Amino acid sequence: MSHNVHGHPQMDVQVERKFVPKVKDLGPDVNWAQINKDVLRSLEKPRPVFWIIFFSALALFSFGVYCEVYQYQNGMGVADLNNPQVWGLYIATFIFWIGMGHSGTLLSALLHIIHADWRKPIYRYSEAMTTFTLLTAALFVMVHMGRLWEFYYVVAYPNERWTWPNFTSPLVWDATAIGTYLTSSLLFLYMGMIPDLAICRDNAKGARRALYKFLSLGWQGTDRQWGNFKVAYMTMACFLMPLAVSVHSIVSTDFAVSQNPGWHVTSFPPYFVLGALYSGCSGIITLFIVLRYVFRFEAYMTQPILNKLIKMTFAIAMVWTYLDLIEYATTWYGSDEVAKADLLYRATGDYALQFWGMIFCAMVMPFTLLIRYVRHNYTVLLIISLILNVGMWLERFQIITPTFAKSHYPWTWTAGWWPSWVQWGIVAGSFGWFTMLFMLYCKIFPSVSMYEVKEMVHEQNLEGKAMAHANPESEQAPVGLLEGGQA
Amino acid sequence: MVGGSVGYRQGFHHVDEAAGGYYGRNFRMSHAKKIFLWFLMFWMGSSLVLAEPFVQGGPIGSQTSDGYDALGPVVEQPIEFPHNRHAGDMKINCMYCHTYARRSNVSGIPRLDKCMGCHNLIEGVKDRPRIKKLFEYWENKQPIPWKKVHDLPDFVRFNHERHIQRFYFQEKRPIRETCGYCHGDVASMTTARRVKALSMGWCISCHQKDHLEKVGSSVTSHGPNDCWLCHK
Amino acid sequence: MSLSNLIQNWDSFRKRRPYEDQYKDAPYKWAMVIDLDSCIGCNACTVACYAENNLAVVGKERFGKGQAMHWIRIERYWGEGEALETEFPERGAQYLPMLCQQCEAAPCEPVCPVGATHHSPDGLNTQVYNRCVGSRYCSANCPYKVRYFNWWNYPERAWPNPLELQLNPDVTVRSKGVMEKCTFCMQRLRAGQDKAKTAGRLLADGEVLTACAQACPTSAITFGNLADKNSKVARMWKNQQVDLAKNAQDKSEEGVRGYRILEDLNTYPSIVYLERLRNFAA
Amino acid sequence: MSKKAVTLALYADPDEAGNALRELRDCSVPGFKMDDVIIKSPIDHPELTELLNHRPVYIQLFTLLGVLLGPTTGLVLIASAQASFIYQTRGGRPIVPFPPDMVLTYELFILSGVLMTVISTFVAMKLPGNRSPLYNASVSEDKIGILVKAEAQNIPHIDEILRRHNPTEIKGDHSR
Amino acid sequence: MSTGNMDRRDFLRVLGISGAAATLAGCGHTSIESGVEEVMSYVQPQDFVVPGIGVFYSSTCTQCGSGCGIMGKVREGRVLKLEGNPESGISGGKICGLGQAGVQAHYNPDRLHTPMMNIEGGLVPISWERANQLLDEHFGTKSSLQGEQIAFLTGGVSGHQRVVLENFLESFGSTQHVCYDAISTATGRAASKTVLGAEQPLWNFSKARLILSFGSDFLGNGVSPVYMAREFAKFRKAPRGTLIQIEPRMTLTGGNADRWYPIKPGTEGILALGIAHDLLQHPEFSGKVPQEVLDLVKNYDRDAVSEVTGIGADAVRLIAAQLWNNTPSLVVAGPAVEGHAYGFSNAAAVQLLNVILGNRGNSLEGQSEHPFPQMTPTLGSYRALAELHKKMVSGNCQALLIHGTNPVFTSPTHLEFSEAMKKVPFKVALVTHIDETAGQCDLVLPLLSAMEDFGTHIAEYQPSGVELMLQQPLMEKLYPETKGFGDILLDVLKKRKPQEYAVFPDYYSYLKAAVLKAKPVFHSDEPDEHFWETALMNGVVKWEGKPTDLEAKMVPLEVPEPHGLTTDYPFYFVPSIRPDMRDGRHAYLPWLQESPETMTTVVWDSWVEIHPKTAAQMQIKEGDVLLLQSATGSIQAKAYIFPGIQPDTVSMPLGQGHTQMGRYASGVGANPYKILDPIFDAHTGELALHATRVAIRKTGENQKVVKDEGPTNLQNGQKLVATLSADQAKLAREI
Repeated sequence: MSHNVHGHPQMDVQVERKFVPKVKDLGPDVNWAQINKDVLRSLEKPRPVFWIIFFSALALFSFGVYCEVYQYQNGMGVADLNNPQVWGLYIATFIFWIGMGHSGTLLSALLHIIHADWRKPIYRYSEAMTTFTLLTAALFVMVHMGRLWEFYYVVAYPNERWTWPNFTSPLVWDATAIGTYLTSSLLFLYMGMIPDLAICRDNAKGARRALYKFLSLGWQGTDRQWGNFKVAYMTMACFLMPLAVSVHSIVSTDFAVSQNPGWHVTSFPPYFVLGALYSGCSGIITLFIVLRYVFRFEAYMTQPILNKLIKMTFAIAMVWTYLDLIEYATTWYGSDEVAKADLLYRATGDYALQFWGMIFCAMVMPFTLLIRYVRHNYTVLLIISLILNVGMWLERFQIITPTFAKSHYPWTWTAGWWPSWVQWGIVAGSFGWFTMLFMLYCKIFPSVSMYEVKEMVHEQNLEGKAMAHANPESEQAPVGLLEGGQA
Repeated sequence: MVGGSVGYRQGFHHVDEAAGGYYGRNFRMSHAKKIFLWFLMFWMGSSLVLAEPFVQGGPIGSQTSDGYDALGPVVEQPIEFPHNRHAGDMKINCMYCHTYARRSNVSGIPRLDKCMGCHNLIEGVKDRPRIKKLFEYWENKQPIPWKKVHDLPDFVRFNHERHIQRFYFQEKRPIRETCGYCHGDVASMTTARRVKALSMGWCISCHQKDHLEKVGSSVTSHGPNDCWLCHK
Repeated sequence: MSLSNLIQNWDSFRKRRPYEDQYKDAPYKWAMVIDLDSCIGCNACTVACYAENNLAVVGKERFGKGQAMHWIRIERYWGEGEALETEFPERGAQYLPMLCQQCEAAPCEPVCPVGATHHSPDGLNTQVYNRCVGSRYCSANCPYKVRYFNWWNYPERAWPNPLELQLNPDVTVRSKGVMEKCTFCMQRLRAGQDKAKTAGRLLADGEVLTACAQACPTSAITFGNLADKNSKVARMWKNQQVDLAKNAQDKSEEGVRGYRILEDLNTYPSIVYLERLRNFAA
Repeated sequence: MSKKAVTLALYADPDEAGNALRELRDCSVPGFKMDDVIIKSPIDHPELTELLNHRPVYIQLFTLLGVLLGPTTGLVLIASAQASFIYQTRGGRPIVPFPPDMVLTYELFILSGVLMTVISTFVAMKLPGNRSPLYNASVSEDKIGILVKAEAQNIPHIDEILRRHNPTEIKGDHSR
Repeated sequence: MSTGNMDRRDFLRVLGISGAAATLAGCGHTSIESGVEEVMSYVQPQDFVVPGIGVFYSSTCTQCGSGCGIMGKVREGRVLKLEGNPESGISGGKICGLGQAGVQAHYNPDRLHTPMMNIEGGLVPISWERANQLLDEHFGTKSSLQGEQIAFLTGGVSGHQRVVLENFLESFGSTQHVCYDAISTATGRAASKTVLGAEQPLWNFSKARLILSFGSDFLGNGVSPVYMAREFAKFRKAPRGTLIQIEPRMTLTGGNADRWYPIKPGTEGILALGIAHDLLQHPEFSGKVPQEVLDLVKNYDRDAVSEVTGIGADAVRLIAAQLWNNTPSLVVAGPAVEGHAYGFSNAAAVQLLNVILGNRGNSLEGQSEHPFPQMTPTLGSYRALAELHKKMVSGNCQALLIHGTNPVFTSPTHLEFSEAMKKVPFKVALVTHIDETAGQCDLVLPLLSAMEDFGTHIAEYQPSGVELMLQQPLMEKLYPETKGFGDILLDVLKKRKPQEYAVFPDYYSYLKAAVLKAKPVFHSDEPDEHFWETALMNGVVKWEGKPTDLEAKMVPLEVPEPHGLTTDYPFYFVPSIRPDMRDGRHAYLPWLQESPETMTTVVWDSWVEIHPKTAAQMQIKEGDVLLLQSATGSIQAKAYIFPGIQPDTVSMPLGQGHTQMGRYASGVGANPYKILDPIFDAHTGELALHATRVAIRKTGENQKVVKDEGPTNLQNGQKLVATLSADQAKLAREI
């Protein structure tokens, strides 16, 4: 059991870099002290615009809370749900939020396992995003429940009534999977943040210092701590990757194990996982641009990293598109007439606008990412990343509503069912809640991993040194470095 | 303890113990103790859930999880009926008054003329205040507004008939045991008080026991456990 | 104890239902036959169900939102295809009393997170109101859409005094947030079974009827015990060549008109419908 | 043999720190062992850690324990809960059906793995509350600290070795 | 009052036992604390009363006039549910939805619980002393009212209520028992009487092989729907009979037809004569048919008939052939046939088919003789109301008592009944809830509900012999201030004729004495008490009778064409009768409001049914609010696209549009009575319900039609209601 599993054999690097002067993810000679300074600056007292946005989000959230209280007191009827349309926006948005979380894990765990170092400056906030989207999604499970006050019936614990939850229910799998995922990603986020919390501790005063002191658990960066830390972090990453895949597969079983047309599809698990990664990646792009702008993280969130992120998003979008299309194809060429009718209904019925909206936003829009201008214009990119997510939300709406509207039983079909303001209010409130949490997070915790950026710089320096040693000319050619960014 | 069993880094301990507090505080709790504390907190938290403060049936203490030994509150009744006189001293069979128990879901309160049937003839106690009250109700032809002591939630059906038929008539158990299993030793009380939990787990704990299938047979089975047996 | 239970009864825990003769030794398996040729669509069953089972009247607005609470509903179809073939419905309307099919392999059962719905020993698909947390998954998964959710707190306003005096004390009044469904008038069955058990016998055929079957003026609904091979229902099932544990029936005889609705979804319903007849010569 | 005194040298350059370590390794201070050296650094420096004696990491053993025990006990618990559940949901499925139980077991496998990893890591890292007398905030910024424990009389010797490699600072706690 | 009755009352007392009163707590958080709920027991109950176990009491359903025997399930003093009484030959243990809702009429939150008096245009509660004082003033011994000055307006009444009522009138020397039914069958009865010799013959479904129904909804709202439905179910068993229904708007019965034909409203008689024309071609008839009939039928050949009725010539031939091949058959006519200016002729022409086909004595027989003619049900008619109206307007009517009918709501606008009511100085309503008519009365007396009162009933349609149906209280009265109908009248009678009535302390004792007096008629030699107890227990006393012979004759009657459509009023207007709402008297029962109307599945509303073709032509979509304009007036309702209607016809259900009938009825839908044109049957003078012509205008508004049906009413290829050809089924082999 080696303690330096992450180590780079330097000789390989030498050979590889000899003839291919590669665009570096970070600029040369980024000062370590500067990293601390830059990142810690983001924790300083916020500007007024922060509070404006924060309180808007709070207001939105409060409205959501109001809607939920209203619903709690009067019954689910205020949401205009009805007999076939039993789930509505709650479950649709629940899947949306769960999905959003997956890319944080992708960036932090999968890319960590495969030593894709460009993840380092951006994984921290994406992982935070994962945690908060999961918290938001968990809210929807509660909001959706008809008898919220009896939620503890779903929890498996020996009790006075001698009852257990029903382990065959996908909802119980969901609860377990989400619980596991939330626990694990929270621990993963926290674990990865401990060295940074120590930095914060060393630089903070007063109450904040007490907080960081408590949270950093006395981290000192000793060799043993680092050694164990690296192993543990890698081990957790190895757990998190299959976990993330399983979570959204399990969410997909909520639908795939049921009899309903449009849901009873074998390709649902991968389709859901890819959809989750897709919406998560575009969410990360959105936050990338926002954080980069707000905290002036140009030195760390560089164009080369963004380029990689966009490429990954595009690739995922394409796989997702493929899976979506084969889902339609299998339905279309299959013999399930009801499912076929349901598919037709999606494309031509009451929710055709949403369907084609989804096709446009989530299948067509990704192609704009191929345009260099789009990749380099942050405003446009921000808008596109938001559009992609709108598309993904519409996709979730598409899964739920038309299936209920036109299921097996013709008598209970619904025409033009539409959610009430309460549902919209709660959905809007969830965005407020997420924004609030994320903004608070950004002001309390470093949203860029300082120690890992340092590692990155360190390794770049090592590589540079090695290259300079082997091939002195290449030193002068950092082509495209920091384009559109730092300078 | 976990810390102890892991103890593979003795070398460091000394430094750390020698360290005092870098932050100026002397934090001397041992590692093992801390982990123990965490476990303690976890255990307390989970036992809190187990204690079910949320469950219907009132606060903890009004019923015990095993269903025994918590004498319920005294209930003000319109007439303080002395069960101890009737069932205790005079050894009247419970079903003499609670006559519906063997043929209906509810055991029922005895009809007023049942009381009168005897008390009309018992001259000696007619001047007692409780009996006077009884006569008052009778003369006004008013039913007595008794308060319910053994109350079940409205979504629960309990069938007295089946239990009485089974345990009293088939298995020939003494009546005080049969009724007292749920109602406690009413013969020692004046007005009845709840003794047993009457909670779901308490019901099930009995239905899970092995009972003889038929009287005299050696085949046993547990009581029925269909949800709809009790839930309506 | 649970572990020993697991080991002792492993075989029965691994048994997948329905299987042939699963009710052979069982005292009861409730089932129904509904003769669509007899059903005249008069709604007597519907109202009887409201009366027996404390169903809430939801009012116009909520009915319009699709929040009606009828456990049995009379569906009226004009045709079997996707369009009415003739200008007028020349062969009359097609009435279908639709209630919970009490499926043997009910899609609603495995998906309930808390097990509020499960399969009773006498073959009913139960719903325990107080266990329900209101995830509505069962309704989402029910192909017949015969589960009804309490979107509102009906006890508050559906029975203004003294209407509440009519409520059946044997049936819970459901409050907001729980799912409810046809129970085959479980309270009647329970009372009857208890009586029979005290008398040391089984329920006789026709001794207990559901409210709908009892009211039905044309006796289109036959209710009974399928486990009793001599009951009317069992004989009708056999006569119509419908087997509880099959998802595709072998119909060897001509003119047999029993079928189960959406049988191909492998739900194994406990209600057999008899095809409607029409004299096409007229 | 108790080692009461400690000294800490801070280096800006990892190479210099490496040289210092090498020299420490080769030095012949009586009673001094490489085990007494602790590196404190803002990032992991495997190339420096290599210079210390091999310090094994046992976390994955515990992870293994977790992934073995967690799912097995979980599966048994789930199956026995299903078996002794008062109401046994069927819906056409066996009472103890494998596919759903496998899903849950899988989640428990990961959960117990993660939890065991985290717990064992904290134990191994002696967190929380592992505080050392000689800590300098700059090791969380950009300096590499080499902390050496030694008997008080040997400290000057070690300091001298450390000082040879251009440390930015050396501080020690020689009082005890 | 006997002691037995005393016990009974005690038993009927509502008790708060085992959560009965607290059932509403529901499955949420209910109290299980000790000492919160009360549990009571009876003082002196009968031995069979066991708490927690329901006891069934027999009674009679009064929701419609069919006289079904019912049983009320009583527990802890509350009646919980009604079932059919198997002892009753009419209900045979079955019950319809309307009957089930009887408990809601009883527990209705809008029940009237005190006497009310009109003071300055509004009803205010008063005490019974005041009410009695008012009654005494007008109807007491000092009353100056006499003869025709006093009138009693009722719906259908039968049994001893009718006897008491008529004795009450008689004590004033009045015979003015006016019986009004908004859905009168008087025309049909008259036609039947003329042709078949009986107003309501017995229909032997069991003997018929084919039923040809001209707009008769005998399964939904005929003379005895539950009995007819039971018989119809037998008719549908092997050998399966065929039902052919011809009507402009598909009724519940039409929905069950093997073949349904839409016909232009009012031309049914012409079609019947056309069928007769076809039938009489058969050589068997030569020389057996009166020449007048042959002459009459001669002009109605297939093509001519087809042109007028809109039914194809082939269809006419086919129907005739079916009738010929399936004997005995049964031809019945319903309101759709009768409600025209020549409704009588229409109906008579239809009945003529029965005579031609020789159904008399086979599928048609006369009802048995009646031992109690004074107790037979009074059958309402519009003409009776019109005549009363004349008297009211002329000022001859000084006091009017109203019970069981609601003319202000159901009379057409042109009658101006509420204006006429203002001319009557003293109007008393005896009701259980305030409706539009009671709202205009001077004194409103709260009646016991049907679940609280004693009574006897005799149904109009007696399938075999005569059944005297007993009605008895199923629970103690909910409101102490309410009083029985019989008791109120008896109180007045006791004052007016003390020598005859003073012996009866209450209506119960009167009833008991009266029934016991009739004991010899039932050939019973049981002791009185036993006879009475048995009668109450069974809920019915049967008088064996035999079906009588019918004196049918072939009466030739000219059937003119109905007046056609004009450009101003281009649609026939057919008010449809809902089986549960009837003329609107049940609109205050929430179960019925929420019960989807079978053909359309619409709830809580009125609607206009339009054929899809017509709707497409006029670009009308479902939910478009339409203005229905007749020569008399206009109403608005939402459009409902309905394939089961003749394309030139629009239809609207009766019974909704109440303004004053409690929370469940008020403000729901619109009242089609108010646009009916003043067209009357030429022979009987009855209002022609189906003769109005209307124009439709879109108001531009569109509202959601609240219905159970979804966006489709087709099965979309799923096997939901499969249909099999009748000749393929092996019904005889079935169980």
